[in-house]
Amino acid sequence: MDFNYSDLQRMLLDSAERFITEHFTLEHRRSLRDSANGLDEVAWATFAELGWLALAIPEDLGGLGGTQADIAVLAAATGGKCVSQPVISTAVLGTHILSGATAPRTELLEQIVGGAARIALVHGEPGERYAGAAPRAVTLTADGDGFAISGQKLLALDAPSATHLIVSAMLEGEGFALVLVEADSAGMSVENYPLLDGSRAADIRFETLRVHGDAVLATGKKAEALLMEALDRATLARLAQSVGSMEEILRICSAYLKERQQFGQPIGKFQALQHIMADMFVVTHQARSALYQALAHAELSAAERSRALSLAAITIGEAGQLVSRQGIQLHGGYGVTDEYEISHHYRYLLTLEKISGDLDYHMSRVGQA
Amino acid sequence: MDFNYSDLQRMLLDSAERFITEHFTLEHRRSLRDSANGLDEVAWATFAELGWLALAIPEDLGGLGGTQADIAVLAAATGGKCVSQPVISTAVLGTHILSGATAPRTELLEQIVGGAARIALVHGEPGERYAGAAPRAVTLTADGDGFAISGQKLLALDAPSATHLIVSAMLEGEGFALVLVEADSAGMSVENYPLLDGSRAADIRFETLRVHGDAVLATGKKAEALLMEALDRATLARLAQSVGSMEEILRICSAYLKERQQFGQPIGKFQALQHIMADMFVVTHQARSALYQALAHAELSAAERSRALSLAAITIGEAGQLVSRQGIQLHGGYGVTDEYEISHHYRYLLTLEKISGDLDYHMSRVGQA
Amino acid sequence: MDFQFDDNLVEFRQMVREAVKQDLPADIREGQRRFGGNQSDPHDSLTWTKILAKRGWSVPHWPVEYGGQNWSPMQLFVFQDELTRAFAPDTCWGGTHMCGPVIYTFGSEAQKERFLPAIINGDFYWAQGFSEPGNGSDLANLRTSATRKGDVYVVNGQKIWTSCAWMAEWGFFLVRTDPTVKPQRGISFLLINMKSPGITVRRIPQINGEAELCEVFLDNVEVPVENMVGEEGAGWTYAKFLLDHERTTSSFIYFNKRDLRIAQDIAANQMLDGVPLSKHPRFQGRLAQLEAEVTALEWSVLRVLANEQFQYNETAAASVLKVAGSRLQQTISELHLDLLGAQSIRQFPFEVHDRPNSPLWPDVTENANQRALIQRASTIYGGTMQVQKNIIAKLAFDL
Amino acid sequence: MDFQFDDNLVEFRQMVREAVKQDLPADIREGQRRFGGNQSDPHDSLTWTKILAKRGWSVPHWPVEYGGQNWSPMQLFVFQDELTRAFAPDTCWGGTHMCGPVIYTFGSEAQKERFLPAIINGDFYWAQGFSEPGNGSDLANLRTSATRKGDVYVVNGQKIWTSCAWMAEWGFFLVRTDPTVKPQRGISFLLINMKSPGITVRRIPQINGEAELCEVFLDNVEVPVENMVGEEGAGWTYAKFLLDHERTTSSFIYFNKRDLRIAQDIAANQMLDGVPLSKHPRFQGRLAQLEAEVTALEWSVLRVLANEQFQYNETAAASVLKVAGSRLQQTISELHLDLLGAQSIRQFPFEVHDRPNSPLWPDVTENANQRALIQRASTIYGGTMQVQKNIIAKLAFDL
Repeated sequence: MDFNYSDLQRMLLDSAERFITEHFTLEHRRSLRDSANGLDEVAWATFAELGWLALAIPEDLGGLGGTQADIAVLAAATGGKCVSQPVISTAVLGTHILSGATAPRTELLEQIVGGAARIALVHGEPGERYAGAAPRAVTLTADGDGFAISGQKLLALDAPSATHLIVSAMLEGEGFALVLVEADSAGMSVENYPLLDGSRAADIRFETLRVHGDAVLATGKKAEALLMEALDRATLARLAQSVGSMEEILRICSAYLKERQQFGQPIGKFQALQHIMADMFVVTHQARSALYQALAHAELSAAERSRALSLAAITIGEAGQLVSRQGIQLHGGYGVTDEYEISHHYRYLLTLEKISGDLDYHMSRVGQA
Repeated sequence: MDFNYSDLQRMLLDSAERFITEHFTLEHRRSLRDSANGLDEVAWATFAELGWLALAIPEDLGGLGGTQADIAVLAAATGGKCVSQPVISTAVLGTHILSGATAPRTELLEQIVGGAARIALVHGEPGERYAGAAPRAVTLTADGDGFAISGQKLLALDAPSATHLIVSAMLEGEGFALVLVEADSAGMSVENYPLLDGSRAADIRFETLRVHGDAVLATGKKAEALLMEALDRATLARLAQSVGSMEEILRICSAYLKERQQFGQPIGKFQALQHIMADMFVVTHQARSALYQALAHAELSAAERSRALSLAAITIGEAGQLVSRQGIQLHGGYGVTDEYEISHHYRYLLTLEKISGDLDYHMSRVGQA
Repeated sequence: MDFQFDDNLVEFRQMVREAVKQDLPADIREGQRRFGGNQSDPHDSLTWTKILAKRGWSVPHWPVEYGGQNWSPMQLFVFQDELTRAFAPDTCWGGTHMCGPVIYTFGSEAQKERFLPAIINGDFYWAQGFSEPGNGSDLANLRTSATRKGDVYVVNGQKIWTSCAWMAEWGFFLVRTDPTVKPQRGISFLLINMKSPGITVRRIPQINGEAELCEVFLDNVEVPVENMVGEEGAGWTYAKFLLDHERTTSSFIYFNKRDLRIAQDIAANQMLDGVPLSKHPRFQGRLAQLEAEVTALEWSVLRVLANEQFQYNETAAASVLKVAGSRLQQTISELHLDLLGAQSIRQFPFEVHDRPNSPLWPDVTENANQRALIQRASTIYGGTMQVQKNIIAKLAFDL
Repeated sequence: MDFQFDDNLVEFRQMVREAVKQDLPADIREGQRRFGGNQSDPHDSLTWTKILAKRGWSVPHWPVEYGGQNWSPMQLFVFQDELTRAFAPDTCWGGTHMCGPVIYTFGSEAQKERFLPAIINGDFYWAQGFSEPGNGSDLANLRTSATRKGDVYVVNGQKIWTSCAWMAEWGFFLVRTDPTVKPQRGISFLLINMKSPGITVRRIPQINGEAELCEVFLDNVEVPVENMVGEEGAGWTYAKFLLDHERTTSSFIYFNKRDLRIAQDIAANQMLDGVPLSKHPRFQGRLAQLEAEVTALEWSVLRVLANEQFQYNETAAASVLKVAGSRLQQTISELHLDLLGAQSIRQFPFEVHDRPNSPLWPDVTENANQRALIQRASTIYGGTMQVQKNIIAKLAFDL
């Protein structure tokens, strides 16, 4: 057992931190809000250059074959600066499904590696809380030599900047299918919108969009297992982002407590605030431990993997709430302005938590297993 | 609306506090542990003398016709010194059932007023968590000109010192009945034991105990409603005891913080401990407000009464946990000895909470209504 | 002890409810319901004040001689409770609850004549200029100066967290008129026209997209001496008077009650496995807990209103309301988000008229996170949670 | 990074499990399971130490030359985890984990020969005489004095919270040998025979009925100079060495794991409306939350054992274990009580042999509240929660 970074991880982390710190300044992130789809083209090209988009792809499919720990290291670094670019949708979730498809999509994977393609999963549906495996209302029906997709999807994360969509649908006889669709296909109406952290999502209505037969990536149990595994991997990476964000909050807040003066001394001299920092430290440390625990189970059976992940999600979700709430409290009035980092971390952690399934959802997953 | 004590209440309270403070010293309470049934004969005689045992009985049945607020005032005073004498079982729960019985038991009520009789409710059964209205395993069956009771009861509070027991049982045709039994009757086996606060309870096995027909106090819906009302009244009085205990904890702890020195100053100078005291103050204040809210609804319909009571029980239960736990924490090592008041309040509040139905039980009652 | 509301209060509540039903314009009500106080058109507040004024109800808590209603504290409680319940906007609190009472208590006749009617009729917004950068909860450190030059004070300095400054016509400011005496003694209470030359206002973008709070820069602003309220150097006393004036406001009780009701509504409508969340024990439990807290808080407020003789210091009891009430504001809005799940994190445009209309997004989703985000401030402004606890420790326990 | 246990650990665990199964007497195991550490016969601990010693396992964490096993930190972790899991009693921690390491590190050859074998074989209990009334967490204020007179030190003073003093044969004490130097410098580490004339021990009745902790009064107790460990005046250093020695102990990880398992068992057996509590969402949720915390804590411990290079100060990381671990001890035992409902508040006699045998009271009820009550101390001893937070604020953030 070794909790120290490998040389590769150290390298990844150094380049990541250097680039992210330089590039993703508060001002820059605020300016991205005005972009059409939230995508930072310059950053995306750099992600490709630094190999991040290839990291999760198996070596035999042209990737770097990185482990989930490698991904977590990188994700934590992006979390430190509230990066809300569609990295996880593309480079974790998307690559996993494309690599694991009945016929792996090597060509598209290549485009991803090069920075030319971006993937979004289109899975959630109205009336669902946190999606399990099965879609209900969106169907895939045979139509000539291909299929037709129809129905309403909700909250497809990162769809606005994606070049390709992976759509889950009910397929008669198979129960379940994952289908690859080009994002500019005709036959769908899309409503794009931002989330609290600046990332984008879309509601998509398929009005009998037609696809070729080979657009189907996987069907039945295999598709379901592939999707669940991809979702768990994405959640794990988001938990790492949360941990990175919390650790940065510790840095921001402890610096603020030393710098900000009130009643004639730095406010960090007040024991009540010291103890708040100590509480934040304890849960952040525990959150990283929880992340490691989930990583330790990440390659085991689906049941073991998911349960371990949900345990981590509970710890990290609660920690994120405490750390970001108290982080604002320590900042006083400045904490609730858009002009200080801390409010951005608050929104970032809140968004990550609610995307990844809230405490209630994860408690149920643990309780049922 | 008036939250100040009436003259009667002021009088009640003054005499109560004087007697209780003088009599129920820590040493005296600890010595009561060695008594056979936990009963303090001297105190009981004084309760009778001061009119406490007559307070809840309607005037037309020879009592003082006090309100539930009057009872709460008194109960809070007893809570301040962790009094665990069987006052509520007898003078609140018992008198209410005896007064409301199909034929009110004036003679027995007179004995109660005089201090000669004490009542215990025998209702809970094994395998139940918090008893609703209906017993399940204990039955009342016609037997000649009377009835026979049989079955097992659990955790009958204050039974060890009671002269009379009120037993709930299933009665064919009526569904439900309350029966009065003399505590020294043959035909039952009793196991007495102490609870954490020094009060006593008993498990009672009825081995076809025979009673006269007129031992039945009430049957059917009437019995059920009478029992539920009596239980709610007892719970309300216990909530008042809890509030009294918490308020005393505030006094004890704030005095301790000023007196105890560490690192060269009173520990009350540490902001972290000041804030703990402030938290305790806030929830204690809210607890008293919750008590008033329950009192405001105490004479309304059963549904309104019970729901309001459960809301209060949630607030007071949570407050009691915070106040008693932090009360110990503020005392450091001395907090967990049997020699300081604070550990007695801890056990007292824990016992009251668990007797009155825990948070989960009251959440369910609120949620279902 | 008597825990029953007076009989007349039931009728009174009914009377207010009817009146509000008649008077409150549907579009204002709907804006408030869907988007909460700050997001809907800010002028709704002044419009509504004028409507209330027609019944003489815009400042019912003032003395009758100045336009008040001589209602009992309990009636005022019921009145505000009904208004909030009906999703009526607040009046401009700076005028009706802060500066107004200071003016009628300490102001000159000329000031009363000039300003009170305007407040009663909601003619314009008032800005509150107390806080300064770097002194947060520490008013004694106030640095904005007002130097007398003939008939005017020349004011220089900077204020922060000045609510509504960008749309206010007048403001009430604490300024230092005498730097030589004890810090609390040299402070005065000045009414300043916000259109005066030398005033610059910068709106501060907030965590939830709004920009209601401002920085105000005062650069040689000339203020006529007749705009000083009461005596020079007594500003600290007036500020304390003003802050003590509304002992129960900081409980947010009306909002807590309303927000709890909203949570109950969401829970009844959001489904999980075909069952409403209100029937799922974990959410049911949280709802019960919050209802218990809100109910206790309401009774804590009633205790203050009914003048209970507290065992402990009264200011400490008022701090209880602030501590419990502000925390509740946060926990209830957190529950809103949890009930909405992933649908709680869409960012809607802050301005109402920019909002899309999507049937997939129930209107409660439009406001939930903006409310929840800004609630982080409720344990900060008006004395942080930590300051409140310091107060309690000192006043209740002499620690 | 590598998050997998070494393969050999799985075998090692199996090996330990088998051995404990063979060696642990059923009555000792049963006493521990039903009544926990302190309620069962205290001599079980010494008996069990002797049994472990036969395998050379009573002090596996010591250096091999003094009787240790040369196991890796992970092996020691697994070993202790298995022992606790199997309800084996602890060895006398005062000997095996506190005083023993100080003796073999700083003691004379004579002391090593005299005391180490006795510790290894569990010949008797050791009392820890550090705390004094009135100085709680503040060792620099130590007042018990040891004055050299010829071949003896004459010791006077009073100790408190001295665990096991009533049944200990020896104790290790911090005493002030030089009142003239800086407070930390004048302290020495003295081994004292508890049967010495002048020692009076008073057992302190505790909240849960036990009386394991004691006050020790020392009245002109003569202690041979050869019983001083190491150098005069270095006691403060040795005490710090001893307290730092076991960085992960204060996490109570083994107990937290076991207590969580007990909670899961209770929840599976207690019924409500015909369904086990483990299936009732509120209790299910609390169990999931506690399991999440215990699991995270276990990995926090593993991080320390595997020598992670922490971003923050290491002592602060150790304080995390204490803060989280001690709070967990409390919350898990609170859950035990909540799961048992009203059946959690019966007071059973503290001594096992006095206990009645009632089929209506499952054996888990016999111990639950005694454990829960004494757990209130877990955030107090060994540096209170507040002291731990002070440490973190200082060492992690330099506040």
